[in-house]
Amino acid sequence: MSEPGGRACSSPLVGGAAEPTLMEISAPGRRAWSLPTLDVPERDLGLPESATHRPELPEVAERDLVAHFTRLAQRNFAVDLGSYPLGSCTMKYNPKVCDWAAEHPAFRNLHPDTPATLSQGALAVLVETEEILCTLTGMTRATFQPAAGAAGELTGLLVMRAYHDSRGRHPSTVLIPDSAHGTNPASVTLAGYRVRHLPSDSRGMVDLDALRAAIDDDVAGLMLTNPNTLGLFETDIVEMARLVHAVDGLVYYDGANLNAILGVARPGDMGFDIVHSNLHKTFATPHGGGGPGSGPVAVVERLVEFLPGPLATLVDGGYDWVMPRRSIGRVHGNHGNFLVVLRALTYMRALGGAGLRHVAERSVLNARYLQSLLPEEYALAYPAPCMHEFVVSVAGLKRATGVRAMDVAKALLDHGFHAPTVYFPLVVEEALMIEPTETESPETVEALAAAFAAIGAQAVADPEAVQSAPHTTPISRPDDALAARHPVLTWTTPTLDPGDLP
Amino acid sequence: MSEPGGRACSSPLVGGAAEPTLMEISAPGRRAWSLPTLDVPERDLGLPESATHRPELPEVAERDLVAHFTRLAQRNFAVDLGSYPLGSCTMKYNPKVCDWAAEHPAFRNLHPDTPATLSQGALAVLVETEEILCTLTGMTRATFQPAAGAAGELTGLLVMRAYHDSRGRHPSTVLIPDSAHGTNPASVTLAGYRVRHLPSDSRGMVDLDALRAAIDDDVAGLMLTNPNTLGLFETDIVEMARLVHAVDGLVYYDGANLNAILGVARPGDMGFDIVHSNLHKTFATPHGGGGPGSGPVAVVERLVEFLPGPLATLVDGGYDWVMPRRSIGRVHGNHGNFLVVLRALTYMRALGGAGLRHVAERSVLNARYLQSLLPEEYALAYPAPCMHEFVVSVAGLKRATGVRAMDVAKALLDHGFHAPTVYFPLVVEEALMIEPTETESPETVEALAAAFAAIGAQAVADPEAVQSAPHTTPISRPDDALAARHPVLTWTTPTLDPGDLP
Amino acid sequence: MDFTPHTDADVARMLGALGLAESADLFRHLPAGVALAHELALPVPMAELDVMRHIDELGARNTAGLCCFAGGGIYDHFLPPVVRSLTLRPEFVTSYTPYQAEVAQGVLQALFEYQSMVAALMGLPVANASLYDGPTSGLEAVNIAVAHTGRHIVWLSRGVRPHTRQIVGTFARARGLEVVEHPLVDGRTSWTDGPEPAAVVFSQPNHLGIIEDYDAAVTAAHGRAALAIVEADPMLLGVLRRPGDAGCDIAFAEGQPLGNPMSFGGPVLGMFAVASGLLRRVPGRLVGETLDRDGRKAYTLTLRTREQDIRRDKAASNICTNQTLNAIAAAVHLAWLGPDGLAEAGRQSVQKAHHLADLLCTIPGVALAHGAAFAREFAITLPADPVDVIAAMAQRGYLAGIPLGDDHPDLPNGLLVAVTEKRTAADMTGYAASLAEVLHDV
Amino acid sequence: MDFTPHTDADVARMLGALGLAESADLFRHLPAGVALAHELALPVPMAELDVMRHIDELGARNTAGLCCFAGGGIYDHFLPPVVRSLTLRPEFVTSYTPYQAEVAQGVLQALFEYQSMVAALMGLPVANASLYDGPTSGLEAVNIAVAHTGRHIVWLSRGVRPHTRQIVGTFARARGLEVVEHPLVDGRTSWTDGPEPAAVVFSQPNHLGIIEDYDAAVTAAHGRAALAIVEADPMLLGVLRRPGDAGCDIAFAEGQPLGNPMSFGGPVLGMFAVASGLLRRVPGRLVGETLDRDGRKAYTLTLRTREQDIRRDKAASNICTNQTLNAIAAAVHLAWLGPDGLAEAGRQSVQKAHHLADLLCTIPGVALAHGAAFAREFAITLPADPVDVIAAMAQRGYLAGIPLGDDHPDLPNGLLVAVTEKRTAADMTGYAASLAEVLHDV
Ligand SMILES: Cc1ncc(COP(=O)(O)O)c(C=O)c1O
Ligand SMILES: Cc1ncc(COP(=O)(O)O)c(C=O)c1O
Repeated sequence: MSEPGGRACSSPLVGGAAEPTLMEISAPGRRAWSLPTLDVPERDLGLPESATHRPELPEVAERDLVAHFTRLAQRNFAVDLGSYPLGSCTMKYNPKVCDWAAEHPAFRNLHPDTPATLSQGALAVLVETEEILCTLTGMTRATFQPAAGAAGELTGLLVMRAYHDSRGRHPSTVLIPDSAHGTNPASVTLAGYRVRHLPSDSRGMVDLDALRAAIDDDVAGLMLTNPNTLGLFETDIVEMARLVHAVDGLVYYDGANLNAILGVARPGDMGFDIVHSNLHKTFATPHGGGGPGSGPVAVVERLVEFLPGPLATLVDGGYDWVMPRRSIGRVHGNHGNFLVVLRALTYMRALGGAGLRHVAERSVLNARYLQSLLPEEYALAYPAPCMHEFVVSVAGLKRATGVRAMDVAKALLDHGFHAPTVYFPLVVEEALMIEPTETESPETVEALAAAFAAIGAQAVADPEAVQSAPHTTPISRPDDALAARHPVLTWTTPTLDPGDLP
Repeated sequence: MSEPGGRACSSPLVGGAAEPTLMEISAPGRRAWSLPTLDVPERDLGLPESATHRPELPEVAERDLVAHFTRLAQRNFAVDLGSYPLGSCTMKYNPKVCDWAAEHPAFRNLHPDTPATLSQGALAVLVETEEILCTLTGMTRATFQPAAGAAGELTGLLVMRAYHDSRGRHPSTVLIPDSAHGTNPASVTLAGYRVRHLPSDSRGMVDLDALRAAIDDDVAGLMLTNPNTLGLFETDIVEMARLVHAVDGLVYYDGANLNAILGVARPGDMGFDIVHSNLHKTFATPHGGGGPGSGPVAVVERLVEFLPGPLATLVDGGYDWVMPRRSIGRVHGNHGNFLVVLRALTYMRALGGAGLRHVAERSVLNARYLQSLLPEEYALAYPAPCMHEFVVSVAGLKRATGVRAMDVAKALLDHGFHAPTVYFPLVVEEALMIEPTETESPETVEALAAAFAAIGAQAVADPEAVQSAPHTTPISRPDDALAARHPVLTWTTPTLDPGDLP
Repeated sequence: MDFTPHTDADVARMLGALGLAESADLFRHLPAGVALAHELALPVPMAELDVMRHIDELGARNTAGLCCFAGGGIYDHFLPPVVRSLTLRPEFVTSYTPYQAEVAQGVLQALFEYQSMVAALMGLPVANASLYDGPTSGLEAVNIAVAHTGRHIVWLSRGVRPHTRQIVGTFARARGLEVVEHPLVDGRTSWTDGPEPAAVVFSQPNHLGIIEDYDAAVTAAHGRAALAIVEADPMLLGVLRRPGDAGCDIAFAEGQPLGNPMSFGGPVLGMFAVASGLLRRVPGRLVGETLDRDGRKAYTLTLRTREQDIRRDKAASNICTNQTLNAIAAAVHLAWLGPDGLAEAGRQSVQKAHHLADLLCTIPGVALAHGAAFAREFAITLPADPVDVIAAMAQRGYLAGIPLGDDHPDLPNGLLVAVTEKRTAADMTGYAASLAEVLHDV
Repeated sequence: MDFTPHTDADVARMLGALGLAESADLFRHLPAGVALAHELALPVPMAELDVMRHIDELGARNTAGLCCFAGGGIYDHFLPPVVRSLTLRPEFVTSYTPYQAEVAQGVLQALFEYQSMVAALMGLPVANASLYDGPTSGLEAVNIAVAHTGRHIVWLSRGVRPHTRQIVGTFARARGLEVVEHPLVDGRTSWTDGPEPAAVVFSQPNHLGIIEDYDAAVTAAHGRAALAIVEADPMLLGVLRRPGDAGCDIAFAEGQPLGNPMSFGGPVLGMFAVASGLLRRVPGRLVGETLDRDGRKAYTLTLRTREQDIRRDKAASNICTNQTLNAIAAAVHLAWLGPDGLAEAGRQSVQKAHHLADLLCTIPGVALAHGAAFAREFAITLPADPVDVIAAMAQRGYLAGIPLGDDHPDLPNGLLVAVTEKRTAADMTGYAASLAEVLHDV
């Protein structure tokens, strides 16, 4: 092998050598950039605060820049390469026609401060998407400003707060099941509320008695995802909502799991007042390696006046920006992740009502089918019919072999699949949260089950082999403790060497 | 591992499992396609010759189609992944701005029979490119109909033939050096001529005496590439051309190696009458895994009237299609590989005169530099300063270790580089033809030299390791004899199994 | 701008290592008369943004967004974005011919699948990995027939696409082949007798859009021990009989409609399939399945002894670089369509063509040029010069079709009109209304 | 159409294996009142071609191709095609947050390089892997300051981008923070004294394009043991002082101009860098270098205990999904520019802005709103309502700028005009001429 990355020449296709950083392949004076020469008379402006240092950016030729990022891309797994059963993340296939839409010059090159009269198409995109979203969730209006789910949560909670303020009440706690995603409690705190956790009962659902006991005038609201993070539908939801409403609390729907109920059931009908959706999950917009997402927040009629604004609204025949009467104000610098919304609209219009219901049906079918194919090493955390995802515990396997959930996840990578979500929700010991999504074929689901079975068998036969997995990936398990102990966050920090290993 | 390709789920990123064919992942009734429903009244047309069989095409979902081709792409090396020193092929970096141009809707969606008055931009592209090409080669006019180099050769030879016909002469032989590329003799035969081979002399150039001896009235012309396929500049070219012209023969320039002399020397000044260029080499248009290319043919004034047509021509202020007076006729269904020409124009205009000369300077510099860095196992076939590429012989290495040129080429793949051209030209024993191109940095050239050195050393230390290379690629060496003995050219033929191995 | 990474320091360092002072020293061995003494008169270098502006300006000189009713081999079918996304993977775009199979399994398998699908499409056992385009594929087919039969006469239907006929002509003149053209009677070929040909060549449907009689052509060929060669419209192979099913020996096609935009006619691709007896005469590349040293399935270029780099002056074809990337695009599109999508696209094109034909025939002075059954393209006669009509229709946003007069003197005012599944009822109503106006004005 | 692979046969087989009869059985356990009894009133499914036509129609309702002189954080800089080509690699686009480092080295290393380049750009030691956008990054910065100082007052320059001020306001109301706005005097912030703040927040250049006095702001902060927080224009960091060099503790930026099209304002990205002392308060993801079990260099998400999924209700920020793909685009663009390209793009933008300002000030009734030095954006006062002027200018093909009146009552007819290196001398001459006409007409 030539040296790692072969100084901008070797390829992960062959041997998977590491890739040097851009700084390592940088050479003084080398360049990719070109700009037209200045075509106005230049003059000395003598501006204040002019630069004192030259930012140390890499200097590379376009050829090496391209090779670098092309090789980096080949060091990454993705939905386009294979199945990605990452629970709670809904890693479904992202249709290419949506990429086409997001590249559309009429939207891509549009400045956000273009007057509404000159950007009617863009406003129409927002209004059309809002209508579909509200129909699916049973809400009245929605804002697209939140850039992701967590931003949606905070926005929804600020709406909740504005609602209570408007009624002269100042309740201070928000109820959250112990199985909730981390962003929920974090958002609650940021919104100035206290979190009160609700335990799950033996069914893996919110313990109704515990909820009854927790309900009082200090309760601002309840935050819930349904199906919950165990993949179970909260069958008491209507009663739960009634209890919260009885003390004038609001019920918030975390839409991360909306995929399971599209066209089948609506948060609005369950009694929810505020609903955020993750377009980057349910509506097939790609995750982009971690973002951008889009977390629109939809609300019932009586909360519309508090929504962030302005909202694209039909005003005598044309679209215009309208600020809700008692808006909490802005939560994004512009109109949210607009091109992500455009992708979602493209997807929604392609599927239509029938296709959207198919999403729920097939995602639940795939999850149930996969669950039915798994051997007993993968014990269902709660024995109930799952929705679009399910959580198994390998606590038994761990006791028998020492092989943990993380080991199983890593071993799966060697089989050509992405790992499921591990150790979430926290209420399940050695949890594996598995979500096949509706875009995988039955054959893929069967191959996935076969891989789980093979790993289960190997865990018994040769636990060490599973504990040392993965073996065929570009790197083996990274030392996270070392990374935290010696943070190397930029290439100006000296890099680590094996001497730093414990 | 789950089964090969994991039935449309595993990824070559991890483990490099084979990929099933589309037919293997096909399932009856599965589909990616959608079309609007017919919006005109349907009727029974009772057409004759209607289908009797349903073509057995695969039936796959878009999700699996995307995963399939994405995984296939990851099983392929490419310029964008690393250095590709494939002699005679000029595998330089293909700028992304040229991709942008080739995607331009104004050209991409243009029908070839659009009247000239409605496609002035497209004709302008051809005229602009023709002017630059003629300036670089010293010719008068050019046709873009030939779709690749070989098509250019045949076209040029038909022009040669038309020229002789027009003078009532019917010479029958075309002279070609023994170092010529295979397409040269093949084209000569197709054009109805006989090939007469010229030996190379001790310098690796055409033997001038042999040429003198070969010259007679039956000589229609001489076909040559300069620098020749050994990477050497034919210094006697002016005299050679004089000799051929003396018997009213024409001199043909195979432009495969034009890269080395851009802006430095011109075929026209050397006495060439007909010049084909490979836009997919010299002018950075990508090879596309084997095509499309573009092999425009340019000629001197007295041959213009014989060119294929029509030619885009400036006719009082506008562009129009004009048929040369005594044209040999059409050689392509439309206007040639137009979008490839558009890419080339984009490249030519970006570089301009200065940049184009840089191409020659840097490509020769890189070749000379690489040659100077190679250890003595890689003996120069002919000790002379090379141009943009050079040919070494590992005959010595073979005698000493049994390691052949092909083994060295395969071993290079394990180092993350593409292999050089092997066993060409035929005049050199155990030939490796190496062309780094101008778009590789000195560091990459040095890494390439280091890899050659490492292989040379390994050949001595452990010849078997080199002879069994490559070891890190998706497959090891394929059995070509088996493929020829049992041709399996479609997926309807039963596939081979290890039992078929000798 | 250029794309060489070298800085001045790099160049100095490298020249120094070679004992040279300046770049010009690299070329000192060139003879005096040959090395350029002066700079060439070439355009100045441009920044990337300027180049893009220049290309935009050139593009703006084409009349934009004409609703396309022109065909003649190149058609405006619906191309789903997924075709572009997958075909333009840089690993496909920037690799060379897959000579090093160990690092080219991607291109090789894609071509193997392309070959398999083209064979299935044509109903023939073998297809190659693509040729330049439809018309030049016709020439390769004729070459096979000449070599296979040792005869020098070629029967060519007048209904074969004119460009194909011209290319065969160009080549026949050089090779001393005799081309006998067989006339059309009411738009269909009538095969009159004559000296024994190497091949009988026709198009299905023919250039006028009319459906030829397969059996007549195949009998004309086989009755004389000649090869039956057909140029097929690939988009119609879900609705019309496949060449193999009709007994043809060689089928070729302009493959553009599958996977490739119109591209002003190039790059497109030639699809080429033959009966098994002709396997070893197939021009161009063939990808075959084999096993690697470890017994794993692998793909490789095979039967290479047919090719120019080995056979040299004995080679039956000189093709080297072909249209691989276009073939991959065709493979992706074919897999996207599947058998049902292909049939539906063909069915809709044919239905819509007949709908438009009816609309146009209601216009005074406009009539179908022939009575014979057509598929998705048809010839009409106009009461005015088609060239003027096309210009006037363009003003109204339509590319009306292709004038037939040059190629068919019997149809001086003939216009060839093509319809694809992409044209809507509204497009066609608009086309008919505009044509009526235009004809009224002239 | 939908994108589920399942055929009816697949569904039947799978349901059968589960002992179910029909898809509806999958939802039988949903309570009666909850399971929908009726079909929702949603649009009908569309074929891909129809969807594309629909998006085209929507797009056509935007006024196309306006020559852009609007800025305010989102700018029309030159984006080389290579940025799009590399960023849109499906391996980047369709992967999730890189929690499984073994199969995510591509995204992780790209983000590590992004962090390194943003740190270099800001002149600060640490940058995170992106936040939602510039304005929301300002909110995260304020949160750090509040947590770090335990104070509840925030000094906000009136020159900070209005949307940033509004977002801080939205949040301050909920969290009971007191926001003290500091006025602009001739366009520059004057820091008046007052109770001790957690942070002093300003923009460089400010929303009116004017270059603020770094030392005044930093002294105002550090003199009161508050954090100095600056919103920087990333495209100017090759020509203006870097926040770190000026002593700022936190720098954030609207990163759109680097690598991302205007996109109607989203997705864009928030760039975020801090002084070393604040490392453990940084919101969002951080990629760190480490070693794998075999001692090879590897990248991984690090210092995760800061994040919501671990710290839950104690977390200082709730961000999870960020703008990774936009950050990768920024990294590619920054590497394409390098230090010299960045400086040149900034220099040209500034030079051209001053050129246009001069042209406009020759128009009767038009004047610069302030005397203070500006960079690449400036405020002018018009003799007419900017809203009407913008509408009239659009008719002539220009997006003239952004009206200032709503945010700056002292500038009722103020117009904010931005210039990038992409605008040509001709664009500017045309803009000035059109503005003169427009003002003459109104
Ligand atoms: C249940 C749940 N809630 C909220 C979120 C947060 O969404 P985002 O990452 O878009 O901020 C997620 C995302 O992982 C989730 O799974
Ligand atoms: C010297 C030489 N001549 C001719 C050709 C044929 O060109 P093409 O492959 O474009 O037909 C080549 C291509 O490899 C070549 O190297």
